[in-house]
Amino acid sequence: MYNDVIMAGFGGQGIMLIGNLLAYAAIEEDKNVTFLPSYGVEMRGGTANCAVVIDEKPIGSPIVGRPLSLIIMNRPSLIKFEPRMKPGGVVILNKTLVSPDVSERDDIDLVALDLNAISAAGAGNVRLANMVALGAYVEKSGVVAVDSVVAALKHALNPRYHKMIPANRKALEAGAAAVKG
Amino acid sequence: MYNDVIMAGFGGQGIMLIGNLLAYAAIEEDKNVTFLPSYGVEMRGGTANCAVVIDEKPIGSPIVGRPLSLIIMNRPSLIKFEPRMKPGGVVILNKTLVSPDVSERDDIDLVALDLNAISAAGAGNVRLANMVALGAYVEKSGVVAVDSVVAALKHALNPRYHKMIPANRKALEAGAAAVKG
Amino acid sequence: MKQVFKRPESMTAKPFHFCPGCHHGIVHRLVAEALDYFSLREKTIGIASVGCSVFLYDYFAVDVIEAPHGRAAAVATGTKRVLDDRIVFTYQGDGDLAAIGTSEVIHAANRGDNITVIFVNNSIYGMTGGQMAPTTLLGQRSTTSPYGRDRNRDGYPIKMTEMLAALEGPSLVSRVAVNTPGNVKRARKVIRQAFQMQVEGQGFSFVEVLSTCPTNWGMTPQAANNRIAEEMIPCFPLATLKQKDGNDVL
Amino acid sequence: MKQVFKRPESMTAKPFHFCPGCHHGIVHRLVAEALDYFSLREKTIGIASVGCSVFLYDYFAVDVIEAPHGRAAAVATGTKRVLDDRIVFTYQGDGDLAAIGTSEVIHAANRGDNITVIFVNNSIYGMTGGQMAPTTLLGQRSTTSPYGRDRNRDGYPIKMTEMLAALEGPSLVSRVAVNTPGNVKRARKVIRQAFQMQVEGQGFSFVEVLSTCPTNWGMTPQAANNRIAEEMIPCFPLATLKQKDGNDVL
Amino acid sequence: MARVEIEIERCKGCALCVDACPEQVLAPGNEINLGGYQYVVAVNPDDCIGCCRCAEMCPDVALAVWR
Amino acid sequence: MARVEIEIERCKGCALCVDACPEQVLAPGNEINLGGYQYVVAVNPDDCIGCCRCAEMCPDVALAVWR
Amino acid sequence: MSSPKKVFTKGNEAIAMAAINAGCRYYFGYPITPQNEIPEYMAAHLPAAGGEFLQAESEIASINMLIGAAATGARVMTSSSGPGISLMQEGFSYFAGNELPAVVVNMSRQGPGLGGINATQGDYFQSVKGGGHGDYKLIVLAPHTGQELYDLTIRAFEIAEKYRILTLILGDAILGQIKEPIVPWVPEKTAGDPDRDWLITGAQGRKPRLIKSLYLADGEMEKHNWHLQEKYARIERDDVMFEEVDTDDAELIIVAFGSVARIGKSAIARLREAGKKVGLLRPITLFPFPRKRLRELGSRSKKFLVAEMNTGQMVEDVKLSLPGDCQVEFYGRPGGSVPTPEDLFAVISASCEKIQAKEIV
Amino acid sequence: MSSPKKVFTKGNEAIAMAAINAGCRYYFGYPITPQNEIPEYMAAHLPAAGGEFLQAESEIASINMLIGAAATGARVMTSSSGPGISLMQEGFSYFAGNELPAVVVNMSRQGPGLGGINATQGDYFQSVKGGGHGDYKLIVLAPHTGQELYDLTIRAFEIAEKYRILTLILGDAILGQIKEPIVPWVPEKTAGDPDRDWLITGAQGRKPRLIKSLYLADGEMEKHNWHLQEKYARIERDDVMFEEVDTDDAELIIVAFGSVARIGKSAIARLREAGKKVGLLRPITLFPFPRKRLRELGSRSKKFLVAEMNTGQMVEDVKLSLPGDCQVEFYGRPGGSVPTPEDLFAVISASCEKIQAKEIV
Ligand SMILES: Cc1ncc(C[n+]2csc(CCOP(=O)(O)OP(=O)(O)O)c2C)c(N)n1
Ligand SMILES: Cc1ncc(C[n+]2csc(CCOP(=O)(O)OP(=O)(O)O)c2C)c(N)n1
Ligand code: SF4
Ligand code: SF4
Ligand code: SF4
Ligand code: SF4
Ligand code: SF4
Ligand code: SF4
Ligand SMILES: [Mg+2]
Ligand SMILES: [Mg+2]
Repeated sequence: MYNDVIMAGFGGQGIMLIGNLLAYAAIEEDKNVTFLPSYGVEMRGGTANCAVVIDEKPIGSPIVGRPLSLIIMNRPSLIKFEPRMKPGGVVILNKTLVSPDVSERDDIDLVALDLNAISAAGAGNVRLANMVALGAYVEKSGVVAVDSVVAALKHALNPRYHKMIPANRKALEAGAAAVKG
Repeated sequence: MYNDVIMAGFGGQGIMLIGNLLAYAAIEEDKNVTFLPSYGVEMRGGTANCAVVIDEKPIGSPIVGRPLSLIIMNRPSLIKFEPRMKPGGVVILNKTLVSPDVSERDDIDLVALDLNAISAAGAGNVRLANMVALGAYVEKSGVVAVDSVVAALKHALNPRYHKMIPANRKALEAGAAAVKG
Repeated sequence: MKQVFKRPESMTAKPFHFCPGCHHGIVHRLVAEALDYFSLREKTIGIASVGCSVFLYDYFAVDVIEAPHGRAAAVATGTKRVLDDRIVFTYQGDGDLAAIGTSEVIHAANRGDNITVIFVNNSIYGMTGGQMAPTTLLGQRSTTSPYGRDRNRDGYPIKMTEMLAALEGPSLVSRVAVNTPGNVKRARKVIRQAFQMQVEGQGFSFVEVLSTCPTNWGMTPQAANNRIAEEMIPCFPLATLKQKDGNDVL
Repeated sequence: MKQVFKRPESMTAKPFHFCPGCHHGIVHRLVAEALDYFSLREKTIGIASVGCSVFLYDYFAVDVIEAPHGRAAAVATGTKRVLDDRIVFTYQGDGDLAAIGTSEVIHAANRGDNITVIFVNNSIYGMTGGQMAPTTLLGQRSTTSPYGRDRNRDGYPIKMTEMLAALEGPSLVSRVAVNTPGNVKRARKVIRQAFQMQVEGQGFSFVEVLSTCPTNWGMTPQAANNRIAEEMIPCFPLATLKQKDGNDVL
Repeated sequence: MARVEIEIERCKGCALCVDACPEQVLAPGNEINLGGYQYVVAVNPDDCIGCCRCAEMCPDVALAVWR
Repeated sequence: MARVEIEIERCKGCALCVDACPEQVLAPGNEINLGGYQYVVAVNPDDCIGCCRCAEMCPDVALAVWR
Repeated sequence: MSSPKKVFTKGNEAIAMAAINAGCRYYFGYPITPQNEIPEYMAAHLPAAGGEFLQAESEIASINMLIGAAATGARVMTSSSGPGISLMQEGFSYFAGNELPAVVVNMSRQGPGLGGINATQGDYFQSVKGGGHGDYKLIVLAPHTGQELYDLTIRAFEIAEKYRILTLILGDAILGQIKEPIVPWVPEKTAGDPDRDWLITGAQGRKPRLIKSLYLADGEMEKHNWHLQEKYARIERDDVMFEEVDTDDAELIIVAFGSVARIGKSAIARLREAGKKVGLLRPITLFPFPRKRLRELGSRSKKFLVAEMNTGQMVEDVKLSLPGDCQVEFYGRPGGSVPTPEDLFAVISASCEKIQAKEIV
Repeated sequence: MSSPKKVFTKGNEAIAMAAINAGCRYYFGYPITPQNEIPEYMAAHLPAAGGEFLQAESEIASINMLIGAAATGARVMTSSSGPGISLMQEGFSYFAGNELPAVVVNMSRQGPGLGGINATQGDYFQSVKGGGHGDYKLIVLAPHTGQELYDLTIRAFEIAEKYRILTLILGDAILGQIKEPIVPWVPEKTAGDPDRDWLITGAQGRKPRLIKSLYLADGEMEKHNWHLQEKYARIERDDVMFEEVDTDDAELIIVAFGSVARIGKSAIARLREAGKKVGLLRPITLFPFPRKRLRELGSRSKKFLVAEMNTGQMVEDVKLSLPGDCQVEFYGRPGGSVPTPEDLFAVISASCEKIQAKEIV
């Protein structure tokens, strides 16, 4: 089934990493996928975003005009992307940095999570908020299995950080757990 | 009446000067005229040529594909331009350097003159062969009056050489005389 | 108490877009201070180059022309030839000035064009993401010299200051750094001199400023700052290599 | 009797198109002699530039690539990087090398590209009919400096040899002249050295040859020849400014 | 009698000022500003001697000094 | 026992060789070659010492020397 | 062929990878966004492949180094974008005059001027009409997916060599920056024939050779020009590439290339679901342009919509190709504003409405 | 206006003279044949006019000096040919993005590559389609006589200023080198309005100003592009120039510009004498192209012959302009081979024969 998501936040919040990871997870499941990062001057000034499209069929547009889902890690990103969402879409919101009150849409499914706290609690490390967010999104959307994401970690992570795979896995699972209930 | 001429020879034989002079003479007579020199790399390797078109009506093409007349100062120029001539055209040929035997056309009017000798005799100066040739051409073709050419000398010659005007005049007249008989 | 340090008036209030710890900000400030010092703001025209400093116009309260990559010196020449009573300066990175713009700066210098060139050498292409510059140090890794700059393949860090000093045209050719408060003070003085030369009509003035790029060097701001003293200055010695005195002026 | 002077074998029989007395012909011959000396003809690739020497290929019995105006050094770099066991040389005028091609020659030199550059400085644009070159002398008239080169407007005769000598890349940087039989002999030696450097893999070698352009100087061949000693050499001193010895080779 | 002032929204937390200060007046803070940067704070404001070393080194013109 | 030979069609009459010859062997001629140039001639061929100074200076490689 | 394993690859890297697998061993280039991953990949991987990556001091140096290297017969490449490609126009013209083969990638950015780096197609004219001086053509390939970037890069080297021509791969920031799974492969021939009779290698045991574009004798340059035109005519006859989607019964045919065509495919799929008879012609070679195929299509379908990320460039070639009685509409988004599938859906729907309205009348 | 005295002047000098009389006081340029008389004249005469001639170190420096000078509002100019114009393409694109006025002369030479310097029209595409990156236009003027070189140079300065656009004068070696009598004149306004609100002069007593072409905010660059297009549309509406000869009853209309049109006039005069109904449309502005007028002519005359000194460039714009039922033939001579009046007479006659043959059938 067709699915798309835009992920956005500050540079340094690991946006590109979880975008890539999701793409690798789709490949694990033999799905088609495109990953389109923001680039160049857009990257200066500290913001970053990417669009991931997953489908069983060949992918037409890798550009996502009206996203089905968002992972939002900071305030400017919510302001920029929320208005473009399709009605009924899912937003995973980093409540640690952005108050849900900033949201202006009532026709979407806003999932506000204290990502830092969940990360600290679930993975023993406050810096895996991005993985928590991805875990939550994957669980909520069902676009791929959380296990596929975990299996994809070894492709998406630089071998230097493979020793961090267990912690990442825990963060992903903590994110999934946070939206399961 | 429409008239055109191509003048050609070695660099240094004063081709451009007589081309210009003829043009100024046409202006003296209030005719339209275009002067188109060869240029650039063509000039290296020592050859030079120009085309002059004179008409009472506005001049269309300044390019002369099939010349009505030629002033030919050296051998390569005869070989290059003679074949393009219109039948019946006039060629003033510098016999001092080119034997008339080089000519291959019998449908043209070949006027072979020992320009250096005429120049020496008429103007007391072997270096005015170009003026002799122009005088001969003007007389023969009637395109402008020889007097107009003489009058134009002050425009065409650098003021530094104005003291040479009398000698040039003599050379022009000697050329005209040579074809008059 | 009196305010002893504040933002220069030739500078706007807009915060810089530069990365944390990037020396571009210090150099911007020093140039603005020099304009303030001689009260030049209202008669100055800045020529922005393409590189991380492309947004010059956001930060300087002066008229600005954005030059194509590498061509700032030629653009400055064009402007100055028409408006010879205005102050014209370029602000260029090492990719901009020492690679694609080599010819333009050398000929502006050789003509002795009465402009001021501020050359920010951070030994890397900052804006485009960390490629090798002509000033990249031997052995330095960059995205296009992933195994380190190799002198057999890539040649040597190019010394623009030394080369320009070999010409007769320039009035001032100097290299400074801004890695310590002391060096900042010295740089301030030289940059001020550079503009003074132009005000006095002495011709082309050129200041190379050794600068950091923590982002593309892959270093913390402090480590990057330390690298200036440890690696950059040994390769690019600080010195004023050429300075005309008043007598040289026609 | 034995023939003690004849046309070098690296040269074709075709007569030059140069104007009477033009030094280009002498320089052509010296380059051909150097190729003969090291038996390089069959492994040499010449890069022709745009200027009066554009017809290089008519006179040298070697493979030739015609470069766009000013870009001979870059073309040579491309060729040499692929065929590093061949001998690659460029032959460029002062408009070609010191104006439009400034950047290309400087960066080839700075990279230490293992090529030989013959730079014929006749202080004028010959082929295009006598316009001012960057090397035109102060006060010299040309079709684009009809009142004489003015240092305030046009700057100074540019000294490529001095500038290149300020770089670390080159192995040989020298300026010679061919205005007397003695100078021709010295020039022969330096040009030979330049090719030797390349044969030995020592990197970039550069020879500037002061040269006449009787046609565009508006002088007889003899007067032009005399001008070399009287005006050109005083401005562009003959010297080898840089020469690596074998120990510098890696 | 000297004082340093930090313009919080200009500060990028690079800490070049921290290293430059001879009196350890400044230190990295814990708060994040709107740009997402952990800005610097004056931990020993009263020790400031107004030498401006911090401001000279600040790439973001985030510091003002009174003396 | 030396000899200089002039390749007439290469000579452009620049006379640089004339100035270079220590023995006044060469001089501008009166004839014109196919290129239109007044080529140089050996007026004192027997004085040639084979020093090659003429040939070194000839921009048109029009001279050959035997010794 | 290597194994058909998929690798998740950025578009720019797909090009670089394909180039190396096609036998390209020399790369000369100057950084510019959004194509820096090409030189960066080359810098990292060419040494191990026995080749050489050289960062030039400028785009002008790059294209001229390419001339020097191409003349030896080696497979060589450079890449750039917008302003950098403009600076290469003199070099492109020399490549054409010299008849040298090489591959150049233009991951275009917005113009005019410094512009920005979002995806755009404003360089169509420059690419196909010749931005340099004189009458000449490049072969211009316009991929639309990561896999096609890979495949066409290999094709680019082959066709450049076949015709001694400069082949341009025209992409944009989307294609350069997108990551998707691709299947790399290695072509059979990864080097040109070493015996080609024009290679500059040093005149050992043979007559000297010459690469030049200066022709001065009377009529010589005209002859050279007609010789080039004859070559271009052969290319137009033999090497046109295009893709068609649902054109068989289409009442409206969209003509689009590159990223717009890809986005258009999404829109068309949805329009077909909604029962609209729309199809797509996607030129893969912009020169040679699929003129013949368009003429054929135009004898049946009478309505065409050209969609480009510019203010209307390829639309001229479409009009020149179609029979006089076809209607051609244009939808353009210049300056880096990328049309979304929704945008295209709306625009195409509007065109369809008009057709139906006309049919009812 | 000065007195209508005729001066016998070389084409290139006519341009330079007109430029100075139009108020141009700054010239930056680099030598190249066949246009060197322009810089040479400027070098000789600008100082006395209180201006400055500067020989740049390259064409790239020239066009960028022009940017710096044009930004001050001064009337400025450069000139070059073929390869030099190609090198300016990045600069042209910046001029368009920056919206700066200036005049550039291209006395074109043959391409591709180094080519030669005989007259040619191979740079039509480069001039009118935009050889640089991005969507932009120059105004392109195509004079055909010495007097027109003079007149259009003055026009070029005025129209460049009117639209803040770069205006290109496209000539060739014939036009540059020809000498003929012309009547010089001085226009009324020889300087731009010093109060234009974009001039870069130093921010004295006003807000700082900025000349740039970088637009990064979402949609800003698209807006800028449409703004430029809107300007180009105004130019197409208001500033088309062309000349017609004997088109009223023409069964065959020749379309030609510059030197070819002039040579064509000779041929047409002779054809009319021979009773052939032929006419000439000569576009004077190549952009804006006389599209509307061609469409009108095409509703009556059905046969057109486009003659160019290239392999077929303007012919595309002619086809795009004419109604679908017109027949368009092409006669081309690339690479510096100039058609003589006799050549054109023959070609046009042959076309006429075909028309008559058809009529008889
Ligand atoms: C003609 C052209 N080529 C390349 C670029 C891409 N480009 C933009 S900035 C830059 C180099 C930046 O490096 P530098 O000049 O050192 O400035 P920094 O960012 O390091 O301050 C390059 C190559 C361009 N904009 N235009
Ligand atoms: C891009 C470009 N610009 C300009 C020219 C015209 N041009 C040809 S040769 C030349 C300069 C010749 O002078 P120089 O290099 O000194 O050589 P010389 O003829 O004096 O030996 C110029 C400007 C050109 N061919 N290409
Ligand atoms: S990339 Fe480097 S040079 Fe650019 S702003 Fe960041 S630190 Fe400074
Ligand atoms: S123009 Fe000058 S440089 Fe050229 S061949 Fe003649 S004398 Fe030599
Ligand atoms: S002014 Fe001096 S003492 Fe005060 S904070 Fe700054 S560096 Fe420290
Ligand atoms: S130097 Fe400036 S930007 Fe850096 S931490 Fe200190 S105040 Fe903040
Ligand atoms: S070889 Fe010597 S002596 Fe003989 S002609 Fe030549 S210069 Fe004179
Ligand atoms: S130097 Fe050579 S070309 Fe000149 S006159 Fe002597 S032989 Fe002839
Ligand atoms: Mg830098
Ligand atoms: Mg020269």
